[in-house]
Amino acid sequence: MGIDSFEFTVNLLKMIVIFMMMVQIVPLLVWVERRGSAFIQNRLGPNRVGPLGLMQLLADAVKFLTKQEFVPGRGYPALFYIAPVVAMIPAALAFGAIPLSMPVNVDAFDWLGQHWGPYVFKFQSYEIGIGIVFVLGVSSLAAFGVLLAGYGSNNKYALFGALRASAQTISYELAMGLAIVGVILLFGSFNFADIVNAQAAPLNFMLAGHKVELGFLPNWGIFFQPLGAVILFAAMFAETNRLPFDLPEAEGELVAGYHTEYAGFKFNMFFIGEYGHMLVASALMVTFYFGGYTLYPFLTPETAPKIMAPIAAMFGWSTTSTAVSLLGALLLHVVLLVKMVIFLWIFIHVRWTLPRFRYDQLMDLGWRKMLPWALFNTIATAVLILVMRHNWGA
Amino acid sequence: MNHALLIMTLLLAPLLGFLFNGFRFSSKDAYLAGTVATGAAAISFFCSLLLWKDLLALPVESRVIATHFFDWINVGALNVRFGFVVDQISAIMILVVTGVGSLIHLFSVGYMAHDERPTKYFAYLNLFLFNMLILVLGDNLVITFVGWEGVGLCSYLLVGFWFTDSQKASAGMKAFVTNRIGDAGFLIGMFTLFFAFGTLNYADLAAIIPKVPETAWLGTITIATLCLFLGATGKSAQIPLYVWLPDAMAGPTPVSALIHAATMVTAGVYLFVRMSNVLVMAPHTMEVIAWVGASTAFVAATIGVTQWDIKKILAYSTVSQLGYMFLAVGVGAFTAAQFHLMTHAFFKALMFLGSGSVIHAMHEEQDVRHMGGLKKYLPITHITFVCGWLAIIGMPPFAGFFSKDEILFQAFASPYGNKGLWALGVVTAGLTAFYMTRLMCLTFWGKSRFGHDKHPHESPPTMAIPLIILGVFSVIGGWVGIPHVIGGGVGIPNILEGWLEPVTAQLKETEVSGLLEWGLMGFSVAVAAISALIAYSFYILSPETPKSIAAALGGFYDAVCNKYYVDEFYQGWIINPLVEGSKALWLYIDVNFIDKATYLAGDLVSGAASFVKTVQNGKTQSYALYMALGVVVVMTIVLL
Amino acid sequence: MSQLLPVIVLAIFVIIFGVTLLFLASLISEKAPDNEVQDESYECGLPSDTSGPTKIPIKFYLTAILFILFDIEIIFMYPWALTYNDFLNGGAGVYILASMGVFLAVFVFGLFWEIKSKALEWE
Amino acid sequence: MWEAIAFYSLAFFLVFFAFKTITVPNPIHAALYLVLTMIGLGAAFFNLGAQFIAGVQMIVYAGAVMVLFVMVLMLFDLKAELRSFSKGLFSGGLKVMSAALLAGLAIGAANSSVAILDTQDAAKPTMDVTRQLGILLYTKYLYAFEALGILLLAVAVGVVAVSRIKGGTHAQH
Amino acid sequence: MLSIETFLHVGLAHYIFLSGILFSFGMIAVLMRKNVIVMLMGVELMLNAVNLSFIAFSKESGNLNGHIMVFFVMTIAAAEAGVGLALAVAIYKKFHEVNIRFFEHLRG
Repeated sequence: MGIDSFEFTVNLLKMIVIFMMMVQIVPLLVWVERRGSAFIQNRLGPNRVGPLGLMQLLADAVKFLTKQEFVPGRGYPALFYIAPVVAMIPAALAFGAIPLSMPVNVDAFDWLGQHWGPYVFKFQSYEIGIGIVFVLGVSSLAAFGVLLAGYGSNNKYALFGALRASAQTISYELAMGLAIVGVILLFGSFNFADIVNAQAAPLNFMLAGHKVELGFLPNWGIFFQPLGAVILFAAMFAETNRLPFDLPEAEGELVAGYHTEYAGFKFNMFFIGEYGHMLVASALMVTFYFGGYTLYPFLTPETAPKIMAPIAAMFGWSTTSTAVSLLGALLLHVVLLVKMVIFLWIFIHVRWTLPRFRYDQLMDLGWRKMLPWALFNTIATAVLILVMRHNWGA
Repeated sequence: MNHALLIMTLLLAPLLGFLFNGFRFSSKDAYLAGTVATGAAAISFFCSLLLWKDLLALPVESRVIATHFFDWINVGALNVRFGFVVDQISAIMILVVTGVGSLIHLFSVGYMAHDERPTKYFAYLNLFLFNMLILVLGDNLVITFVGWEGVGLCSYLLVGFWFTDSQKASAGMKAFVTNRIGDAGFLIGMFTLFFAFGTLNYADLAAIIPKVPETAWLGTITIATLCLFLGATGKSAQIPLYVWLPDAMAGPTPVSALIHAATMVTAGVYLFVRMSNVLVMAPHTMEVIAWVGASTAFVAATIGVTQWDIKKILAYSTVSQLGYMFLAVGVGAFTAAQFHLMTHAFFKALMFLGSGSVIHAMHEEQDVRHMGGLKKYLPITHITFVCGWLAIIGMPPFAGFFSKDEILFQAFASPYGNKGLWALGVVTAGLTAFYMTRLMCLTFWGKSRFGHDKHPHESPPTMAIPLIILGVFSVIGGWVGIPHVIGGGVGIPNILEGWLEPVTAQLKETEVSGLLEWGLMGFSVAVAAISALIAYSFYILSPETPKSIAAALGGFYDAVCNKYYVDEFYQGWIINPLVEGSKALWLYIDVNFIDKATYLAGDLVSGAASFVKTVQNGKTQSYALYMALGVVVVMTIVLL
Repeated sequence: MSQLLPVIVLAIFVIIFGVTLLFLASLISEKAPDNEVQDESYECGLPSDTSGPTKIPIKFYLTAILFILFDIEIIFMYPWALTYNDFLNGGAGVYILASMGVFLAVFVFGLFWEIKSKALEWE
Repeated sequence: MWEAIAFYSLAFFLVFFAFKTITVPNPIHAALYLVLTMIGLGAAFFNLGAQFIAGVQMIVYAGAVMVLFVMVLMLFDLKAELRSFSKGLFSGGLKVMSAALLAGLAIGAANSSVAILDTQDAAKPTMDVTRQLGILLYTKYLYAFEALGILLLAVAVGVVAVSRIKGGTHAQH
Repeated sequence: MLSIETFLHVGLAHYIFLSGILFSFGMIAVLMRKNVIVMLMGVELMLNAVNLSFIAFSKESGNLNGHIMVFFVMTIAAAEAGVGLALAVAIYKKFHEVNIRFFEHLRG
């Protein structure tokens, strides 16, 4: 283990901070969702507690904590308790693997009478070589939280909700996986960082063996994979069990789906899981198709430090690379956040505008429309790459 | 192009066609199926053309394209290669088979258009083509036998193609069983050859056998060749096993044309031409073959005179023409046999297809008594049929003339031949001319004898085109073998003879004067012409005469009419005794001894098993346990 | 290991986080009075009838099984997609495309067979 | 040192979960323990440098196969079995014994084969493992790969056929 | 021989040993559990144990054939699980029972 205590501590803190960020975003999103829905439906929404009802979040938290503790009589208490925790894990782990900004270079310094050699801290909980596969693998565990909940609370609505949820999740995983194949074909890497860096460049592609560069556009995946992007985004809706794909909790038929029996903080944890999935989804969308934390030509890992350098000087900090790269990383992180927020808003907006599918329509869409289209997208991508790279005797 | 690849394509094209149609056999789309099947046949034909071209390119003494895909059987001394050889003989054969085959496929598209199982039909047809090619190309007896059986199977399937009619189904059965008898002979012959010479490869046999001349009066080679000849009689419908062929007419007419006239039935002849070098070592066999051939030719011709079913007539004429071929083989005129095989393929296929066209036009009417005067309804069919007719009765310069006269001349002049054979041949030629003319008169000429409910119509082009092509060939097909006495003067070579010379056994030419040859030729032509005229006068000018003659002949005529009661004879003296005898055996021997013995064995085993049985308690997991223990044991052994 | 450790740590942390929250909740919240009615599984107020095994359409399992199969086929495409460019640079583009083409042909056939055989239809 | 700690903790969890898997009476709990075992194995693969395989393990086994298992068990809605093991003391003992023996032999065989194993080309792969895996898979093992495609097709068809037994694909509707 | 080094220096043998143990567990499940589904799980366990040894060997010998094998084994295992469970569901529909004792008709 080539890491010393300082690095270890920083990594640990980083991890916890990122996770907490995810957890804290949930109440915010809830608030946004409620306000947004109100705004869409021409209501006021929560506006009593605190300014703009922002304190509503705390109130909710307190309410959740003080909710009556309840375990269904005939259920399996153990599973019933585990389920919410399990529901949180996949989102958290997946979110941890996605780079939120460029790595921060910390150069050597002396502290506590000890020499701490230069470090490079990734701006993410951990970097896994096979990033995409890891994220897919982890998020494929999401089905279990739901199934456990459904089975733990021995209740037919819950069970049905759970089955529906898992069935729909796995059905859309296929389309999702295939759409991602297109991305991998494009960038030829499993690693998020590589993908993002590849997008921090002018739009370029091979044409008949010659490299074509369009400087005015960033090299974003969306320009190569429009169909894939659409499919992935739609699949993400299904993955997160949100409208218009929220059949598992179709009040009309299933009361509240797999968390019928849940209340209080256990219920809240499912929320955390769901919103965590939303975060992951939007982060993935941004990373795959919209340049991740970069915004060529303005903000790239190269330019960001240069931009931040004067600011660092302004604050009178040492313009050593540490502070600069930290500020630059933060700047890029903001870029990512902005992009993600846009997608989160789309999530919310769609939820409050589109009607719900019928379950057969849902499955129909997943298996018989999106899967073939995703397949087509993959083949087309492969063939196009081959054809365009081949120089026809030119 | 690579020869192995070429041969593979040649073989695989029909096979693939068969698979394609076979897997969608329930489809009713005759045109798709027919197109595919015909295409496959055409591809093979093209391949064989290419092969032939390559063969021409080779020097004369080494004109053979041999390829062997893999060693098929390799047991002790027996080493059977899955090999194929294209030499002068098989080249002609594959050209004929695939050429005539594709034409007949084409014809079938029109003919089977309204059948209810066209796809199955075409699948069978392609399968037959595949097997026939295997038979022809095989470079050893075993491969040939594979094809031999295969074509037998296809013939069975196709003869009984309309199996819903029990009579037709049984006709197929008859064909199959009769062939089995012959096949037994073939097998025994093969075994004998292998036993004696340790190889079944044609080339090796041809190389070895001439070195070991037959000493005994009835030596190995004679026995072997006789057995093979038994097989040939089965496949090629010779006495005593010819009975299946007329019944085989139950199948669709194109099948009769392809299998029972042009290709399969000539397999026997081909076999002996292929093995000519072996055969000449067995003079007795050749004598037998010659006489059997000649008598078959004669008998079949006599029967043919009395038949009323158009296809039956053609069937008997086929039998008798095959007789001619065997006659040629018997007198050592292998070239002539091959030659006649080829021409016969042309004109007999033509006539069968013509008859098919007639039957098609007459709405499945086959009795010539209800035809007549079709000339004006079916012009194309009529013209082409005339070509076939002139060819078969041996009018110069039609194809049949050259081949048949070659045979007759050899029968007269070759060291193996003699006057008797020749006389029989000439009489048969006369009879042939007679009954073919009769057929023409009853079918096409004279006044029409069918009811006014029938409106004959010329066949569609898919059926007409093959007729025309075959018609052309039955005119010019014979010109490849113009004898020296005719062609020599004006410098036309006998192409075929020169072509086949290196591969067939050559007998020392007995010097005969050209005058004699001219004489024989003229005589046979005269005989044919005269009998044709007689027939014409009988059936057109004075239709009463035949009846009176028939009445005059009385019993004999009935006998002939009923095919000399051969079928009844077989039924009564061979089949029934066999059945009865086996019944007796079953009732006595089987029940009393064999069954008892088997029961005893069974009891012993079950008694022994009764206590081992406890192991097999039907519990899955116990079985798994046994397996695990077994693995444990094995691994222990491996490790220690 | 150096790569895997943080993942495990995070997972453990999340679990601890969740458990503590549950624990807190159970401390703070009022205890549930044990009455029969509340222990009934909630069915919109109707008297519950969770008697006998819950009947579930076979569809779910069929879907799951088919998912597994197709999922694996997709997994097989990941290394392909990863190495596609390498093969292209190696000049074996047509080869790799064809080799996956055959696989995809089977895949597509299977997919459309399933669609045709109504195995994927819910109503 | 770290390696050892990592390995032993991992091994402990693996063995523990596997043991629970085969001993707990309630099949659903067994399935859940098996999920944990699978994840642990994924971690082990990851440790051994087979990152992609580890990912596949997560996706295919933990994510797909075990979900299927759990769903099926939910269909059966089984309560804990009173006697979850097949009876028969002698045969039971024999079974355990044979299993242990087989495992021991396997270990022995493997260890003895370690010697034969050529470790001279144990040099660290230059390209990352997954790429090499892909290249190997689509060149050397291409035919096996295609054959697997066919196999999966066959299974897909067969599964539908089986699920049509008695009452078609909708048992209760 | 059995020094502390042997334990601390984790090598191929350790993984082989681990996989052996897992394999035997899976086998015991197959041999002794009555529930068909659990037996299937046992099979999966056995397969995975083998996979582990494959990967270990592959790392030891530095070539990737082991990985490929594991890949294939996983595929086939998944297919096997699919078919097995489909059959189990069919059987359950027929017998309403997953205890293997109830549908062992292997006795000749």
